[in-house]
Amino acid sequence: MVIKNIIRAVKNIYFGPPVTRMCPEVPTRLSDRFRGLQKLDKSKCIGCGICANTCPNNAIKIVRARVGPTSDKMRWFPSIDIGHCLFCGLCIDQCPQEALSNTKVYLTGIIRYDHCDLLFTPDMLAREVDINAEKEAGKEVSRWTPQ
Amino acid sequence: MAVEQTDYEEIPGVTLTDRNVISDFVKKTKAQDILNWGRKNSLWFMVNAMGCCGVELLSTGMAHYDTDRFGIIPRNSPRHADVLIISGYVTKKYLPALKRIWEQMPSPKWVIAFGDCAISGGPFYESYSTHQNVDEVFPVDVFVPGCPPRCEALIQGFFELQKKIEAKQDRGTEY
Amino acid sequence: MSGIIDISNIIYSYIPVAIILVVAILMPPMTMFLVKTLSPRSRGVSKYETYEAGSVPIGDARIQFNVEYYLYAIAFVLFDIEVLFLYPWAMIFQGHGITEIATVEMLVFIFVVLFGYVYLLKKEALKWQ
Amino acid sequence: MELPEILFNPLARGILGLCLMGAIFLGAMAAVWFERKLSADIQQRYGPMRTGPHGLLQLVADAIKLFTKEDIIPKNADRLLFVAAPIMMMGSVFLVLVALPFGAIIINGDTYPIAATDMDISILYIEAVSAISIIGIFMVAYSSNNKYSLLGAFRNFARMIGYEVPLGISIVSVAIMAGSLNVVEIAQAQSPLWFIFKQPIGFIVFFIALMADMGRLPFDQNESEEELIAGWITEYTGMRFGLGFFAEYIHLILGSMLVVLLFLGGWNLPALLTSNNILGIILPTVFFLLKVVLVMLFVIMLRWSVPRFRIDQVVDISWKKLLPLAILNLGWVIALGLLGV
Amino acid sequence: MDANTMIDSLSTQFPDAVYDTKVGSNIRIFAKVKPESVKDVCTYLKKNLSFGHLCCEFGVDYPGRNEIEVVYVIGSYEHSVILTLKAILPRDNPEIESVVDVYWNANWYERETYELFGVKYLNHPDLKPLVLPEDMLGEWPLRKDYKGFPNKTARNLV
Amino acid sequence: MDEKVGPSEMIVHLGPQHPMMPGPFRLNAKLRGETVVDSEVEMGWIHKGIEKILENKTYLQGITIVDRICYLAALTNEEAYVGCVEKLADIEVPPRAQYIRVIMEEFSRIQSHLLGMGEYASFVGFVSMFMYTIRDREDVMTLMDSVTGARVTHSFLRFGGVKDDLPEGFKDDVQRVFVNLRKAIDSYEELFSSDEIYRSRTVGIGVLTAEVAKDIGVSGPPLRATGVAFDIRRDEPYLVYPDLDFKVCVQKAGDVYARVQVRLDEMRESMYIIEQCLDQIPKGPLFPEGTAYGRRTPVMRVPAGEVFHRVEDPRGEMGFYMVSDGSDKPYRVKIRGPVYPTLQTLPPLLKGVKIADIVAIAGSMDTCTSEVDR
Repeated sequence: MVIKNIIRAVKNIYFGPPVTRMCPEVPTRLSDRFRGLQKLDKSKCIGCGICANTCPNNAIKIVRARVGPTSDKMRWFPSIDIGHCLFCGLCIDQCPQEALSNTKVYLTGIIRYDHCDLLFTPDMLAREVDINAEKEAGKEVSRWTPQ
Repeated sequence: MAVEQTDYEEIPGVTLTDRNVISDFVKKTKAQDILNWGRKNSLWFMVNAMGCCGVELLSTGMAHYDTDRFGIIPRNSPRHADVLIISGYVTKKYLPALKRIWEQMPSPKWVIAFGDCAISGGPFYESYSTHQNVDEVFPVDVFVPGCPPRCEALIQGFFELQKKIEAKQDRGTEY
Repeated sequence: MSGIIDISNIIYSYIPVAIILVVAILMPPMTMFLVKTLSPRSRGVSKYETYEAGSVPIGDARIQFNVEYYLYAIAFVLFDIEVLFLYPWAMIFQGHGITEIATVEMLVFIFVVLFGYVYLLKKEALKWQ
Repeated sequence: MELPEILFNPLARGILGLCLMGAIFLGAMAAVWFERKLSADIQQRYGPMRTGPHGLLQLVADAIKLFTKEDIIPKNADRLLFVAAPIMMMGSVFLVLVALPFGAIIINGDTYPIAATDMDISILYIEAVSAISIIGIFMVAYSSNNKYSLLGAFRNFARMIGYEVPLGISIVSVAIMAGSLNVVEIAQAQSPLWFIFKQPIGFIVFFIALMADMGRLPFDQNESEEELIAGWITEYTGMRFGLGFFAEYIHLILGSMLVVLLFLGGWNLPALLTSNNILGIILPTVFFLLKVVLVMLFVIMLRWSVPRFRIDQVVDISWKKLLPLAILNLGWVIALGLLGV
Repeated sequence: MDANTMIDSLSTQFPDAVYDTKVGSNIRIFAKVKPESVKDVCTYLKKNLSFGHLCCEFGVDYPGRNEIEVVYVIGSYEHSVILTLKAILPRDNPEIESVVDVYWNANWYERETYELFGVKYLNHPDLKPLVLPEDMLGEWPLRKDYKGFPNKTARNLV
Repeated sequence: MDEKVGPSEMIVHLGPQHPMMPGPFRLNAKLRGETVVDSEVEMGWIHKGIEKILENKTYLQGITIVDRICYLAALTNEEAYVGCVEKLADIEVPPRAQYIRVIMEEFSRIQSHLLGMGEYASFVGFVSMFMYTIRDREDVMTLMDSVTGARVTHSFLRFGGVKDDLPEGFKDDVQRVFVNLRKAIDSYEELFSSDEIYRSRTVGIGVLTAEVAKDIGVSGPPLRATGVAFDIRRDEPYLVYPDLDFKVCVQKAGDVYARVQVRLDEMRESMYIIEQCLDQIPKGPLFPEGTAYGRRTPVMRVPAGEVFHRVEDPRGEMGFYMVSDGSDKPYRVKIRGPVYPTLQTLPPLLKGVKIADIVAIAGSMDTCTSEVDR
């Protein structure tokens, strides 16, 4: 009956507290296995290219980048096009050195106004360049891809 | 921008006011801030679930994420909508329909590319059937990567769009 | 006592109606004029075409109506007029000393109407197509 | 204490009517906000929160946005009708508003309703002008040359045709009982006992028919979003859509007021409460508006807690259930009249 | 009735049309059929062996052998045996009898095989493209020698 | 469908952008007044050529692609695909992995049914119901998220096992969610069976008879609602389903109401299965011991052969036909989706119904356009 439905609705007002997650302010509790933006450990990476080969979407390319933020030595590291990345975790599973790992970054760091900004260089993956600060600073940092 | 401007058809009795004195005045003064405040707080998006991301799009409007908090509500007709969310692969068959829908939306209007498929084609970027590089066809304002992105990411995408509108940097308006 | 306007002069009670009518008629065009001057315009090939869920519509929407609609509308008009006849009767039903006669008259009237109603029901003329 | 003479001037009443018009606009905005919040509560969400405290300014933002949206008139549309339709709808609701009292002031036992005008036959007038809005809806739909709109318009027509008759008969029953066609007098006639207790069947018939007239959820077939996109208003953009939308909500408020006036006793209070002049000025109106809000609450709750009928079921209910019930109620009222109750 | 008797019954009924029969396990049997008699075989399967459920129908392209196989995977609602029926067609002019009259849902499968492989179905009620736009007809994208694939026009930043 | 229209008839396109389904799909309906005279389904608006893409991916990469065939049943798609490869390469899955797979697939069935049911309720105008079912679905999604690490596209199964073990305290979480879910499902059932408006919209509408359904090749809940007890989990068991106790939910009527009722019952059955699994689940490795298969899957060369493997999807029979030529990529993969035939029932069912029933019937089929188009 219609009345029954109304009673249910009234019950919901009083006994059903809102279940909404207050998204932007209160960050959602993510599971430990959540697959967000990858993190690169430059000291472990040997530049073997297994991740690039295993990527189902060809989103990874091995490029030359500085070994550390202060060092001038260059080595081969993966760079990821987040606009292509499926976040499937295959590259992380297949990495023989466990140089790549999951993080829980999936919001402010990687939402962009421009498609070209979605390329994540090894420095950005290794968090040597702070993603948020880099974003505020402008395009120059983000486009910096040492080849 | 991406929509061809040359094919624009003049309808009798309709005058273009984009070079109007009044709108120029509005643009230059504080009035624009008020308008932008109204616009950014009532972004009605169009229901257009197109793939995996479409399911997350549905969930976003529901109780757990509740976009209504920001005044963002779904509308079915493009005539009432402000935001087109491309939430999936655009195939060669679907592109004309999507273009029609986009053109039939009244300005000011914005596009959010939600998910990898909309940004780059996602896992289907080399398919014989999908249309690549959607951002060359639609003036995309915000790219939300993920496959599919979580619902929070869409809300964050709307946030970024609001910031863009507030700063008068948005692309989809064609004032 | 509820008289706020002298009802005996019938014009008086319709002057506010006229004022509101003028405003109500003027308001939408004024609003739309303001909107026209303030709003931006977009460009698009199919902007002014009819919306049909993204498809190109086949044929015109202004089709010939079903004949059933007309039958239906006629039935409605008949009943509505019958209802209209009830209003003056309702006014004099009480307090004029003719309550019994009015009742009988009205019962006859309602019976006639009911007869037509049952006939329509039997004919299934009230079934929406 | 007497009211100043100027308030009885028809022109002054007209200006009062304009004020009421503004008030009803605010009321409609409040109603939309109220509906969004209430539906959110029912669905265990928050509803508008960010625009102003608890989203109170949400509707202002919406109005600003709609105001500066582009106005598109489709190529195949009938331009004249397309432009004229909002006038029809707005005109209809405002003409209804003229005759409806928004409350009353009781001074020294005399009742002065807060209304723009006072007519002998106001209930007949209300029924007549409120039907115009249906023509407005039909004009909207037919002019936009959209198939979804056309289907919505047909449904709207079918619904109107079905429900106008029971609505009329139940109003007649009320008129018989009150012995008047004046809304104010009908409201006054319920002084000791509300009509809902005297003719409960009549109330049910009237309420259902009015719900159908307002197009609220079990009966919102003309807009049914899932199959007809947005029904009759599919092609309307920006402020044109806004006008139609506002007209619907104003209709909702006016309908709730009509329910309160005809069946729920209007502003009538025990004489004890209104004997004081100050209380008499405030209380009846507050009481009346409170009842209106409660009726609206019920209507809105109903919308968010029931599914929608199919259009042929709606028509069936009207002709096969409501019409006999309405006639039964008429018989009941006549019987009461014969007994002199 | 188990898998062996089914396959025996089929090959005795159609000694000429059905060949290369094989029993994979007790729920999987395989057979090949001449293209011209596929409809008769299907009718027999449905009527007598209660193979009433066409799981799917599709093509496989073998450019090396210059053949296109049309594969019918036919199951049943009564028993759990699945028959894989294959018809081998020439690659340059693949034509086969439609089985829409026998299996209702073959309609879309055949339309799809037609637009993706170019297999022409005779006596099909409505043979037109199903999933691709009309102007892509004739490209036969699922054939192995399809030129438009992989499409490298997509912008990949890496 | 004939394009010619008679007097007072018109052709209306419902779609591709239409709230009727989560996915573009077009129904061309020829209407006479409100009544559907004839209708036709047009597909392919999101055809993405997965079958061709799979031919160009290695077996391992294919897992991520099959996830995206149907966004509501990603795990059962993976199961069908991985099962094919396991049959071809003759891999034995250890029992613990099998149990985890069953648990996750049943969760996937629950969330799919919850979404399907709620969406369907919103099609008959019951918007709040949609909110309630999605609210309960979010709890299930959180559970799945805690195991697989993603909400929709899981990439969870691997050849020979699963990627991760169940997390600590998973059983308690499941029990806590199930207490609420049981209550919620009971209240849905009560609501569906007691609401008169709802009943008048569903009982006797869109009746699909068993003969027609079998002829069209329907499977899953729409078929079981007609009284045919056809369930791959029982008829052609895979994983550990033979060891589990469950019944095939069947309704007789075959109308819209029965289809929703079947889904409600199936959710209860799924919960029962999950509880059994959690009780019975043995300790042990996640991957076959003594082989190279593991979380770091080796580059696989699958022996040549052909195999057809089918599983019970939330929507019916999901089958993969895989042809391997011995290389590291499949030679040809055919995906047999359950909705593909189900959608073909629409034109015959829709003849003579009202427009409002179109969405009710189409919604009750719980179709997934993405899977039809592939």
